[in-house]
Amino acid sequence: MDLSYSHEERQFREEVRAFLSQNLSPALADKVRLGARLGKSDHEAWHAKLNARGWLASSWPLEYGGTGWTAVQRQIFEDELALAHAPRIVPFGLTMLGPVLQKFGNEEQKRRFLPRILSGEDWWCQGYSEPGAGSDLATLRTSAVRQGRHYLVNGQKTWTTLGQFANWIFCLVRTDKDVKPQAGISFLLIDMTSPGVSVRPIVLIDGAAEVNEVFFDNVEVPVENLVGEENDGWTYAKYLLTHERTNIAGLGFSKAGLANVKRIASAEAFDEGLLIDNPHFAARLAQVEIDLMAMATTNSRVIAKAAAGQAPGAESSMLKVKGTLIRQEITDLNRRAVGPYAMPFLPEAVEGGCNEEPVIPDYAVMQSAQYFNNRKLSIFGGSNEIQRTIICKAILEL
Amino acid sequence: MDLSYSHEERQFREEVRAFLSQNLSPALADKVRLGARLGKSDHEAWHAKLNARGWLASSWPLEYGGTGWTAVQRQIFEDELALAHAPRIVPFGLTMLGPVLQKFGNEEQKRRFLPRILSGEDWWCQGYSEPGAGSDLATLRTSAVRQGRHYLVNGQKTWTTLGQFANWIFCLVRTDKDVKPQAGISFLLIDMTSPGVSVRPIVLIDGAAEVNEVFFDNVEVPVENLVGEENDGWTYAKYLLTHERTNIAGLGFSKAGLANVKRIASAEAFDEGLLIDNPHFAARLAQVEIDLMAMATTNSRVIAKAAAGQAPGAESSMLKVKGTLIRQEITDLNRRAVGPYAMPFLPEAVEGGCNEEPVIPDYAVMQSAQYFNNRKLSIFGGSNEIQRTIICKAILEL
Amino acid sequence: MNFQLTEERQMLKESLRRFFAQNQDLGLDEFWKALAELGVIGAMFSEKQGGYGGEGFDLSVVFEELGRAGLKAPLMQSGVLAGGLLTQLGNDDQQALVEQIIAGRLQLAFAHGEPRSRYLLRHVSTTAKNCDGGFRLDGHKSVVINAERAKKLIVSARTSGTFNDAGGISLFVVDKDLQGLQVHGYQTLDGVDAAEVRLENCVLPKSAMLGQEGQAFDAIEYQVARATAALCAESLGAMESAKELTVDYIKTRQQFGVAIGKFQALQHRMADVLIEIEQARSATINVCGHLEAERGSRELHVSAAKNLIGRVGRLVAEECIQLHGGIGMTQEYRLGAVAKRMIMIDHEWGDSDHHLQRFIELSRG
Amino acid sequence: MNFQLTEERQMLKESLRRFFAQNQDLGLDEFWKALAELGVIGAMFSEKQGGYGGEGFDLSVVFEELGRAGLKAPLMQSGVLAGGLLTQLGNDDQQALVEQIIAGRLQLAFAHGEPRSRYLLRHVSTTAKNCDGGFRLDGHKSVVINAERAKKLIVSARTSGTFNDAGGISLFVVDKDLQGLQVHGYQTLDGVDAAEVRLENCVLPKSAMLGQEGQAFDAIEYQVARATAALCAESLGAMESAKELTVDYIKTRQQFGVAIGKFQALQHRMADVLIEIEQARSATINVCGHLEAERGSRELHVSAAKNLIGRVGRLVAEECIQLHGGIGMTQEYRLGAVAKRMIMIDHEWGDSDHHLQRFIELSRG
Repeated sequence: MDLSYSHEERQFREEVRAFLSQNLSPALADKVRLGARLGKSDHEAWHAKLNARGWLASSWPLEYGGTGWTAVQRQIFEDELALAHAPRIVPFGLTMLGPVLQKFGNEEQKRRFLPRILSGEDWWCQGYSEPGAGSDLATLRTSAVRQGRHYLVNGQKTWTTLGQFANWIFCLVRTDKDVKPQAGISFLLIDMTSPGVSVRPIVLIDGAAEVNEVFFDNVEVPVENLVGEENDGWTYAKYLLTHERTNIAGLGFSKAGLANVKRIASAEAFDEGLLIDNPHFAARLAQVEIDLMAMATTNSRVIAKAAAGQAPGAESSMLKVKGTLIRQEITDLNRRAVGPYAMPFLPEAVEGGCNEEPVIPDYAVMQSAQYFNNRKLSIFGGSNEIQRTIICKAILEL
Repeated sequence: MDLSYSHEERQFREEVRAFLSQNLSPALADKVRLGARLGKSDHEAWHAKLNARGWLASSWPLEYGGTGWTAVQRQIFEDELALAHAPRIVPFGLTMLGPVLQKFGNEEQKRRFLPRILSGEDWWCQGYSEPGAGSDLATLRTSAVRQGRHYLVNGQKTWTTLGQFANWIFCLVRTDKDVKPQAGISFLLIDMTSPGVSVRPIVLIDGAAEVNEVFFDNVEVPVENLVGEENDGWTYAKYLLTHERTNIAGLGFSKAGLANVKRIASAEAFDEGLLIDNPHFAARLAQVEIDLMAMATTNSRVIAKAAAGQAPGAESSMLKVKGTLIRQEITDLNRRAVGPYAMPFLPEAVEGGCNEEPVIPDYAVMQSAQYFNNRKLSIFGGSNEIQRTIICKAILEL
Repeated sequence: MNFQLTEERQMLKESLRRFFAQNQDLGLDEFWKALAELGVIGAMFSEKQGGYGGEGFDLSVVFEELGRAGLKAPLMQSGVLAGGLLTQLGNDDQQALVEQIIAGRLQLAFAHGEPRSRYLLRHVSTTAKNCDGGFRLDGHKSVVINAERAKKLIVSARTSGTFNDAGGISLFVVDKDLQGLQVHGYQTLDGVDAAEVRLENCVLPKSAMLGQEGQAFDAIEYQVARATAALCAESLGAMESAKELTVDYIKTRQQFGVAIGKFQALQHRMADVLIEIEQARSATINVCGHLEAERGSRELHVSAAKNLIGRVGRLVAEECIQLHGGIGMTQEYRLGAVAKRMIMIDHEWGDSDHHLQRFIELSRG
Repeated sequence: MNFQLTEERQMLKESLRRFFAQNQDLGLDEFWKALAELGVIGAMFSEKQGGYGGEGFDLSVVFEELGRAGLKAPLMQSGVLAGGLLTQLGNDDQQALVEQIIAGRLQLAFAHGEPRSRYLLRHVSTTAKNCDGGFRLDGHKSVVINAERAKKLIVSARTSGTFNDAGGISLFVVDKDLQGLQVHGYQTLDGVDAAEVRLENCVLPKSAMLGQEGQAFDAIEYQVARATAALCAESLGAMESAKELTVDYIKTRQQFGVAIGKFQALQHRMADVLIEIEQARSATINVCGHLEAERGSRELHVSAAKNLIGRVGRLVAEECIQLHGGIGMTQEYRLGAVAKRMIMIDHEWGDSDHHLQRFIELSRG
């Protein structure tokens, strides 16, 4: 056993830190740290900087313009970005579609789509969930009917994250209704500028417009946009879900969040001292820090196994559950830390441009919104209940 | 609304307190407080004192030698006994069989059995559970086959609490195998001195021999020991289970337990001060005290409803779950409070007779044993899982 | 013991439930008027004070229904906090304002908390210094609910002592248009109007003082106790709403061909939610029933109840959102409003951590 | 990073698992002999010390298997605590005892805790006073594990300072038959031999001192860190056992016609148990991997791990008993032994509360 990074890994970490100090502007990092909602241009500018350094596609092989990094390097990279409060890399093109195309796409598709993901020309979003069909694909209803050189697509997708910024969507569609539910599904790439595609934002509980409904009304999709074989889409979708989950625990985000709690609790007054010195608050903080220290090692163990060629199966589910619980506990601590200032909701105060003296401390304005927004962590991407069921079946064989 | 006891109720409480100060010996109260295991004679002597005062059968009507008390009076009585560390009243004859006989027994049975419960001549135990049949009566297998003026009983009961002291057992037995599982069950009274009855102790995790297996090997039971109608036993059993659950929350035990934690934490050193002044321990203590304050009111609300003639249905289940969780949390606090002295296990040190200087503080010697023993609270008498299911069905209609 | 509502309160409860259900979309001003007409504002005050209620269980009936309906009303500020302080400490002129409140003609706000006071009631740094026979106020009051709509504020300020003393705190009735008083308004996450109030060189006549100089702490603590009881009831109403929505939802939402309410793991979690809501109801009864007890007992129940409500509110909000899944995360769906209200209530007059520590201190006597 | 055991440790682990499974009923003396023959005692010490291990992961491999098998061995006392102190501080004569330990010919005990010390290592009231060129010891040492079987005790006593100082603590190697030394033996709830040790007027020669006068605290803290790492591993092994027993049980036990392991509410609780055991494994790895780090980092990991192990141990013990139902409450069934061990481990060298507070203090540096 050896719990420390190798010399090369530590060097790599220094490289990442140097890159961040030169390329991540304090203004952008502040926005992320304070929980501001980023605009499309914020994301695009950050992606462009990473791409210029060749670091945007951290999980792609070199031949497609990726980094060729080991799993440990990717974890270091993700940790450092999160700790520096860099914007998260928007994953739909880079860590979801990219690997699917690389494995199952044809040459033409790879040539056509992969470079445009890196360049930022295409912004992808994900079309899996439908109203009434979350984890249960049996009820997937968006249909694609082959008509000559086109599929005619009708139906609706929902919870499409950042779909308002996207020009392409990868979708699971039903191409055969007469077979077992999972057998008749195909994986289709749809240009969102096609006639018949419309996007409607869903405002979330914290006022954020980050997810959307996407409607398809007689949309014609060229057959060359089919990935792999017709009716084999579920295979590709599963690959996408189980592949690339090294960061499923959200370790970097939790570390950054915890650092933020400490920063806030060291600024907040408590009676005649500071909140950080209050034994009850300190106990809450220490408890989650201890959990996080252990989870970091659990995460490394899973990565090490993956690096040794063992696919992390249900272990991803364990990391997902524990990781989201820890992240949510941290957002709860942040809301507690700011006291009565958890009530005001002032997103405009941290979205830049405001030169006035802040009405309330800038670190406080988004804490309750973030607390509510992060409830999604245990719901989207396979709810924690689904993950527990996977654990029971796969590991405990119950 | 009025949260306080009436003048009469307060007077009654004074009466109970006066009785306790005169009749409960400090030596016996100490044994209970310190968690010593009581012998048969301890119980019998205490029952006799209560019976002499007419207070043994607190839930029986006056005509059978009971008290005729209101539900509120019974709660006051139970609270005061627990707070004074009186031995608990052994419930099998008094609060389980008694009410069943009073409602469903024939005159001869009432005349024969009820007075002997009060006098202590008979010690009853309960024969419901069987190996492999806990909450699920479909698998109840102990059989009673009618042969002239006798039933021939064969089978096995288990988890029979204090069965080692009992001379009578009330049993659920299968009298008809060819009908729906619950329809073929009868309620039978069995003299444990009959040939073919044997009792084997089950030692529990804390070393206590309080539950038993009871075996029936061709035991002849006179037909006049059948309660009510043959094959109607499930009706009586349910009555027994839903009746007389005012004390299901164990409120008095929790109050006494909490007082005990405070006493111990005020005696235990912590660094240069006392444990009770340690903010982390104080927080644990306060948390459970706050929960208990609320549960006491929940308990009173259920009693008030019952007094107004509304049968407490699934509300008993809520009290059972929350009540046992609180009691268990308190035993956990007690074990924490004594620090490293939670390790020694010295039952003989508190079971009386030892005149030496105690090897370790007397309040410590049974804390871990009690912690483990009290795990049973959420298992026996309808596990907390069963109670949650009842709540879902009866109240939430899920 | 008796846990039945009086007939009057039962009737009030039922009429409020009907009215709130049918009038979800009233604007704040219309709603305030309607509350006056229904006599709801009067229910916050005793007969002697010109109302017909004013006890803990009057507050709880009204606020539980407000919480259940997810409605915002400045009732807490005008009817309980500021209104309560006026009745408790006011001279004749000041008492006269209460009639206007009950009639729905006057709204007030209570400006007490400060940027560094967190939840400590005695922590007042705003100063009131003698000047020319009156007082000059300077300071910053934070998260003052209803400040913009209020015509007058009741402001606490220190006439003596240091920032952490219970003694030396005084109250002033301040017109909103007073020179030197600045109000920076905003909304809270759950859509309530609040503001930062800054006082700079605000000069007041002596008559603006409410009660005795430097003696306001006890009254503040008492009125905050009443407000806390009302908040507990409001949160309880919100919990009941969240529970009903969730039970309805999991009965109808299908997954893998069955209603998700049939999944045992979800059922058992819902059972725990139900058990804890019953605890919250008991805690609310306890605090409402002890508002007129002696200070030690009253405040012990205040902190016990607010701690428990804070914990249970979090559990209910989180579990109900989780059991709903995605739909529970949307602004549009009714659950969000009550869930946010439960969490925001944790931040009014002390969160569960604050009241746990306060309970410990009070227990030591 | 590398989370693989070395080949040697992997082999040791496997051979221990086999041996322990086949030798559940050995008496303590036979078992101790067998451990020596298997070379297990030697695995507690480095090559320089006459063994062939001694690192954190050597301890964890052995203690995880002991915990899994639910076996008691005085290995912790002789092999880690007392043995470790001898190697760290001993003069040549004292070091020579280690060889006897490794050979299985000598058992020791470490008498450190006191009735009022709770879990604070620096809290020593037992005194060692100079007398006639030697020392006179007076005091009371509590819950001294293996005191009856040990031939010698290592006793901590204060040669200067007050009861709460880290400085001024000295160690002594004391023969059990020393005049004035009384041992009141008993068993712990999980069946381990322990005792209260009273020292009254115990006179020792100067040569009995282990290490420098008044300087023993650092060595004690370091050896307790090693013991804590071993305890974490032992608890982890016990957890794995409890989990396996429970999964097997709920797969076979039928209720209402199906295996109870098919009930979703139980499944999800079992999933949470599994997740937390993985956390416990990680915490154990963390502490074992930092035993040789600088003091601040080492002790931070000690307290983090012991806190987490204490919490998870309680969860696993309680959930596994609950999921078993009645059978889980019986003495006879194997679960009880491992469940009791998990809870008792919480009381050795600091429970989860103690280590949470210690973690907070250490974090502040």
